[in-house]
Amino acid sequence: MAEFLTAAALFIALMMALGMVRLLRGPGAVDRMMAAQLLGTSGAAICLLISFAVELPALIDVALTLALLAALAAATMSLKAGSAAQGEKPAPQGEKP
Amino acid sequence: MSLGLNIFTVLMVSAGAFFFLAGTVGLLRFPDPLTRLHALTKADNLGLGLVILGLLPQTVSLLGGLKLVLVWVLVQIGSSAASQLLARLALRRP
Amino acid sequence: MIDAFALLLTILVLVTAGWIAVARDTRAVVFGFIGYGLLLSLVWVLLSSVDVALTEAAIGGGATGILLLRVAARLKVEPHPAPGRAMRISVGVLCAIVTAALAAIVLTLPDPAPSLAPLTAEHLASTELGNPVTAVLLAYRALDTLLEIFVLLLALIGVWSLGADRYWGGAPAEWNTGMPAPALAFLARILPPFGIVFAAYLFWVGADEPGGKFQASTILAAMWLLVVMAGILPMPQTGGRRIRAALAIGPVVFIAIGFAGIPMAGGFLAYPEGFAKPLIILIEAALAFSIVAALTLLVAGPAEQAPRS
Amino acid sequence: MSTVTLFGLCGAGLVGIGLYGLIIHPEPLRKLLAFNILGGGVFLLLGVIARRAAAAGFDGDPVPQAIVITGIVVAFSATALAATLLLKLSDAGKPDGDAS
Repeated sequence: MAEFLTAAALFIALMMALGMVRLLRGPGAVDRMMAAQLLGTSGAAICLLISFAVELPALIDVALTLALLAALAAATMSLKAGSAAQGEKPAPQGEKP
Repeated sequence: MSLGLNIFTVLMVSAGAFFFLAGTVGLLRFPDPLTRLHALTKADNLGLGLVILGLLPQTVSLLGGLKLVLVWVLVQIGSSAASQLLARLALRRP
Repeated sequence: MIDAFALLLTILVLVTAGWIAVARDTRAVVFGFIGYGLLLSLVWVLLSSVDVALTEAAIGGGATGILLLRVAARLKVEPHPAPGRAMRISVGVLCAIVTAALAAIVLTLPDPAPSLAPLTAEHLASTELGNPVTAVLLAYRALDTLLEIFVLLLALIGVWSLGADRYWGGAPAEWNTGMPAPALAFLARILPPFGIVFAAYLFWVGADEPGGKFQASTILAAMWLLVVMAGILPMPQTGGRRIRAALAIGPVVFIAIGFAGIPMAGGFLAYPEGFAKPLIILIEAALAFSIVAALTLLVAGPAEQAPRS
Repeated sequence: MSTVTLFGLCGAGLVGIGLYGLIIHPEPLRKLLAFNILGGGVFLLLGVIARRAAAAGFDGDPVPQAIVITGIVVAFSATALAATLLLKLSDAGKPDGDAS
């Protein structure tokens, strides 16, 4: 069983490596952020699989940390720059309640 | 019994790994940010969900099982919100 | 199998780091750095250093990402002339020599490796702790941890002193101007309860299993920043009484217990027999308040609004 | 080659890459990131030393591990201070002076 779980973790890590291509090539910031998001999810899956493969239950906590904080970078990115440096106007389309 | 559970684990983890493959291929091959986002959510939802479902029979403690499910719940919350936010960003600056 | 995994991870980390070092687009590099942090936490997982993996996941995966994305959004990136080829080659050779020297050291490390692990294990019972890393942080090398909280506070004072005089004691600039996106408001209402419970759990198990105050505090700081981002809470006043008290309580309790150790146990930061664990948990709890406040305010930046009275 | 040695070489590589970026980039934010890569490499070397010294039933020598945890937090606080300095530097360079 341990062998299979490690193999699955290795496979997901391979997928993660492919996903890194999107992170490094972009083109847009949104694309890079998406790839980082996938990296976080894959990382959590890998932690869980390794946790069972090497019987180290504390690794589940690492997966929990990654899962909990996964969305924070995207949330930060969604904020308007908050400074004249970016020169970005507020979004023209108003939110309808 | 144990064999049956092991087979379940193998099947579910493999299916989960397949969705990671699908999500990654989509992220690489789809033409624009919004479709890529669609592919990404498959890996987040189904990939991780199936991996966790497959690992559940292997847990030894109740707390461990709860934490596994919690990982999935947190990723669901995070990824749904993040996809929304990223989609808005993708629309604003194409 | 694990070796193949380690090889793949090593290649990924080195490629990402190399890309960060040479890529042209500075804003894009920030995302590479977020990925680098996540990959490093996986490396720590494979090294079976769960305590470090937790810290790296919390700081590299959460706090650093928030900090760098904020900075990159506000920073005016000016095109700089790229250094010439001769410069690049000579610096490259220099760095290759450094790497080669370090690699040689890694390959010739003494075998069997010298270890303080048996010594740590020998005295672990007297601290009543189960997690050797926590024992090192708060009993054997408690002075380092005390100095670390001073470094955090000094860095915070440094950040604050970069603000304008007229804003001293005021709040940092609000991050969210206007209505928050609905998804952000959702996230900021759903996630923090989970974060608080998980942080409390990590803090509690830290005495006996991987976890502890740093990891818990980083998670709480990230949750606080999320709530502030969504506009649910205002940016904290840097001069607020409760903020200042939270910042001070950690070092004050630490030093008080440290000095109490001189008459009670015969040394600064020595714990009297039988009281080690409760005292350590008391110190950790007080430090947690200070670390949460310090990390949050470090990311929030200097005061940029006039103080509300 | 064992996993541990491999990660040791990885740490050595990271130190070199970080050093290169630190020297070669004129842009301050890039220098900051490169410095963090260098730091990550040093931490990894410490982690390898800790892992090699696994004994007494522990997965690694807890002393270097504790040092790395302290180091990560200190590196983060230094990064935050440096990042704030960069912002001030960039704001000061603006034509309209003291903005935001």
